[in-house]
Amino acid sequence: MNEGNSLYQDAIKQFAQAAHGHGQLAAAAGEAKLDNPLCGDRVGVQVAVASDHITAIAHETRGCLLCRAAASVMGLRAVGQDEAGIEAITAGLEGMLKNEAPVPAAWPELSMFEPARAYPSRHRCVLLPFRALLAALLESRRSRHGDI
Amino acid sequence: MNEGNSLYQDAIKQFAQAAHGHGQLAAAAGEAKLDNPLCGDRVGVQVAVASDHITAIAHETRGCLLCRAAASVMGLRAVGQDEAGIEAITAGLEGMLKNEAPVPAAWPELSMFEPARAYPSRHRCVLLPFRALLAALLESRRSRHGDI
Amino acid sequence: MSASLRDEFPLLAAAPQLHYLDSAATAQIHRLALDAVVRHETTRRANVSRGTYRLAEAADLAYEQARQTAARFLNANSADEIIFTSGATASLNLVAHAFGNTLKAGDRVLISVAEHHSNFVPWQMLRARKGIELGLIPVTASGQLDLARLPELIDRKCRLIAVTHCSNVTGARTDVAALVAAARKVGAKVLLDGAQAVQHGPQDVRALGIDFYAFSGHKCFGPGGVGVLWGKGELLAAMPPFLTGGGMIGEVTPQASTWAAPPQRFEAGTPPIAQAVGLAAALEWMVGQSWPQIHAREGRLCELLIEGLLRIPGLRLLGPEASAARAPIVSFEVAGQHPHDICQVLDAHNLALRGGHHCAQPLMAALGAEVCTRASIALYNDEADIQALLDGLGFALRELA
Amino acid sequence: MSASLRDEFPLLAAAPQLHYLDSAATAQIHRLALDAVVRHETTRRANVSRGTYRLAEAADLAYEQARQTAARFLNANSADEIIFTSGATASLNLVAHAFGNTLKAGDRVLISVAEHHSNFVPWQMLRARKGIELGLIPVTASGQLDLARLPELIDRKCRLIAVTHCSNVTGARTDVAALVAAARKVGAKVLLDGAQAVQHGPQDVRALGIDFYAFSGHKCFGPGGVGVLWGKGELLAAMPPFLTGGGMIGEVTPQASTWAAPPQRFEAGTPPIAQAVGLAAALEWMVGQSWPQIHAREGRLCELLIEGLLRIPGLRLLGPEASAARAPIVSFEVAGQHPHDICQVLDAHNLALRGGHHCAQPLMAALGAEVCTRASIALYNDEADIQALLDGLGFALRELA
Ligand SMILES: Cc1ncc(COP(=O)(O)O)c(C=O)c1O
Ligand SMILES: Cc1ncc(COP(=O)(O)O)c(C=O)c1O
Repeated sequence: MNEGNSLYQDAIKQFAQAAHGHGQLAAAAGEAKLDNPLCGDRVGVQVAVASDHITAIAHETRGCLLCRAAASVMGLRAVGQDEAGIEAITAGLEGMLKNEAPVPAAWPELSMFEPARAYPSRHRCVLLPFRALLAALLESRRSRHGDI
Repeated sequence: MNEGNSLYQDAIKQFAQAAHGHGQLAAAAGEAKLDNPLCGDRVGVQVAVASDHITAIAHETRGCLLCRAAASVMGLRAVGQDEAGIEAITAGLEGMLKNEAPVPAAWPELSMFEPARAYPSRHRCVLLPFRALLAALLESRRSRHGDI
Repeated sequence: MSASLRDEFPLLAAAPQLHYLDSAATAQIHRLALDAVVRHETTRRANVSRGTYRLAEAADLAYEQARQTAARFLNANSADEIIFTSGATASLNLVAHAFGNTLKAGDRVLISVAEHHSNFVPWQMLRARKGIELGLIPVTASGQLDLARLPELIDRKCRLIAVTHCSNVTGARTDVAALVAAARKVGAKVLLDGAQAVQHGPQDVRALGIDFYAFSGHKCFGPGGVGVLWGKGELLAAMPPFLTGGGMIGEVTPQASTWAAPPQRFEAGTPPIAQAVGLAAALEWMVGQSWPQIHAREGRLCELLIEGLLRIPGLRLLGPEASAARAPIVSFEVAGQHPHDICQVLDAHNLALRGGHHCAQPLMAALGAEVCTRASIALYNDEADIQALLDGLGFALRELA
Repeated sequence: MSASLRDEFPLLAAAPQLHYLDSAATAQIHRLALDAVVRHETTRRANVSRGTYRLAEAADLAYEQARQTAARFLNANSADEIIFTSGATASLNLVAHAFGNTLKAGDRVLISVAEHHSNFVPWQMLRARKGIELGLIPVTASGQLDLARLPELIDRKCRLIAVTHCSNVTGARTDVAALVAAARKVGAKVLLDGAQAVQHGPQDVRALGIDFYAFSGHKCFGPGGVGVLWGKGELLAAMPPFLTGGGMIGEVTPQASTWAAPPQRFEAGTPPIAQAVGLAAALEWMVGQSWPQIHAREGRLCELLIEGLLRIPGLRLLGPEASAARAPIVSFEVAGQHPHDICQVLDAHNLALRGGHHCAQPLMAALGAEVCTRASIALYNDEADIQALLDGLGFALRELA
């Protein structure tokens, strides 16, 4: 009956607490804010980019533990990735949550979200920071190339 | 099973056929058109009035047998009545249809509509000419007194 | 097949003597649709999109699966193109307001004389609100849209053609391919009012090549109180909301509000959840039926009826005589007899038919009729229903003479 | 009483372990309401107001009786003042459009900061459409409408005050008498959004002295997909239609259309017939209950809950502390804990509660909260539910710490 226990693993609480990457960049190549209109959660992401790769990331996240933990993993891991890499991670994470796909091998700490598979309404909490990052990367690409 | 039989008595068909009062007046003190928006039936009534009593009536009725028979009874009987009298007849007819009240004694031929009690959707067919007449009388009173 | 199909509809199963020939007004509900409503209300009832507890998740899942089922029924590109409304009328009003608000004075919307009031009056209202021009495609003597007149009616100012997929009075089917071709030439969008088409099988909006499709649940064996608007994703994305309130917003501040993405943008307030789930059960059942067989059968009954009617002296058939050109909806006038009286006597013979203008006054006027009697045939009807109607008409005309 | 009342709600009867504390989002359906829907669909299903056969007459009668029942539930003057809609949001949009279209630029509508988005955004849209002024009654620190501020907000340009009967977040009840008195002085009309009030008993719109009342069936133990708008007869008679289509017209010609009288004028298309009949069964049942007893009981549970909550460190109660000033809806924040996480753990303890902004972002902002957790109490709840919630919160806060 107490399925809630496994969802809130210590790893999630610790990542949320650590809030890796929390804050603002002095100069950002792209930034985006995304919110979940149904709960009012909101993630703002800024990225600096060089040669198509993320060189710095910062985020301001208002949300539940799952959202904050996901943002923290992103803050820790995103630097060095390009847009295709982040797309692959996001798709991998979504597949893990929705289709029982395995944990994306590149970012093993995402395994802490495996118990969230059972709670479809929470998937968007976990995915929100990644979607905000993708939006920020799109924005940075747009401003660099003047197109999509 | 064949309840329809009793509804379409010969009297109804004969009155509908006779169409007493069908036509137009040369000069009317009041007139009104009413329709049943759901079926497109329509009754137009004209009245001439002297000393608050109907001195002439004409109607143009487009509708089902019940509506035409009711208009025909009205065309035969309305002359000589005042507004209160028509109101009483209309209320009596409505009571007869909806509340099992007795046939209005003043107009005994309305008894031919007794079988329509069982068919609520048809009550408005029977009542439509009377309601149009009341509207015409109201109009005539308005134009005589410049008020309601 | 007839007996067994009929048995799947609880009302008909419980009334074996009833000849129900008014499915164009409301089709009877399929057992599975009713069961789905009851199951939802007794095991998964919660508000959608807002709760995280298991009951709410189950409600959410059921509701979103209903969206997917509706998308499959219409062969839509994506479930995000499916908006649940309260019915076809609400779907049509939604387009007339939300798409309508993207139009400007002088833009042209083309409808037809054959429209149900629900696809007629909303465009008159838009004309009054926005100063658009409203064009009317006339009908031929047999009630078919007179597409030969399209060239003079359509030009570059034409932004939308909104017409019925088939008439609720004559059953006449619209030549969608010709219409879409003409629309594409001038860049106009095409809306089909599918209210009458859906009870005759799943539709393929992509093959039709159209932009909007509207229908009601109660006319395709589902519950009342629910309908669908399908719209192409990019069109929906460009439209402002119509009804506003909970569930369709991004952010609300005293100054201004922002909107959620479609389909939520167009679903203000708590939607008809159990009804959508029930509708999905009906649509799912329909998708599983063998439609070539059903169509053959509906067509045969329609021909049988038309043949019988044409033998009645003084009877005038409205609409095409060839049953291939029409859905199995058959309306007629009898000289000197009012449809209400005819229907009343038919009722005494356990025949349920409707008489009146069928919410299509402009079409009635064009056909030179005030009112008519309509028999509409659905997949649960059989030859006994048709024979009973022909016999009943004989009785009625003798009784009313 | 509790056990037996709970047994009348099929979902709750089948889930004895469930602590359902989300009735403000959707109340559970009463057995009689569900039975009435099923009975209607299986014995009387037909379209209304258009057919003369017995089935159609039975459907018509049931639908019009539902209107009478709704009129009794609200103590309306006449059943003709009852409009069936698809829900409270649709009812509120109807007024914002139909009554709203009788307003002109510079007229003033007064709403409050405490409104649900469904009674907030439609007025913002009206402001954008018509150039009306939109005034906002602020709230006090405890979430009550700050009626002391009325004098500066209301003047002769004020045509309508449209506010909630009680808040869906704080439960705070509106002082209707004071509002109506102020409105009457300047000739403004008063609309109450009764969405949250109706599950706590029948209402008396005449005693309230108001002009419009809106609510949803799914929040008062009825089916989804149906709602009610009550309006004073003479006001409705003076309003143009909103949605248009079948059933609401007088005559349609290509040039123009005329309208039926209310209530039909405002019921375009096939209404939610079985849903209205189901709603009527719920309302009828409510009218037969002993409300002083139910209110005493709901109030006691509400106090018990508030007492328990106030003992939790770091917990902030939103809304009035005195339970007499509120409907039994209790929202709170816990420092450092997000409502979604709290609700998730509570769910594991079979507690159904909702966290979020509850479609009331302006109110949340005014109360200095982003999101909160809400427990709402209905007549089927009991002390075990409250105790389970207090225990569950203890578990949750330990688990999430
Ligand atoms: C062709 C057509 N369009 C629209 C409608 C309106 O459907 P509803 O009344 O379910 O909204 C109908 C049904 O009466 C119809 O036949
Ligand atoms: C105060 C209030 N008003 C309006 C609504 C809208 O009701 P519905 O979503 O049923 O249209 C709600 C329900 O969420 C509410 O709580």
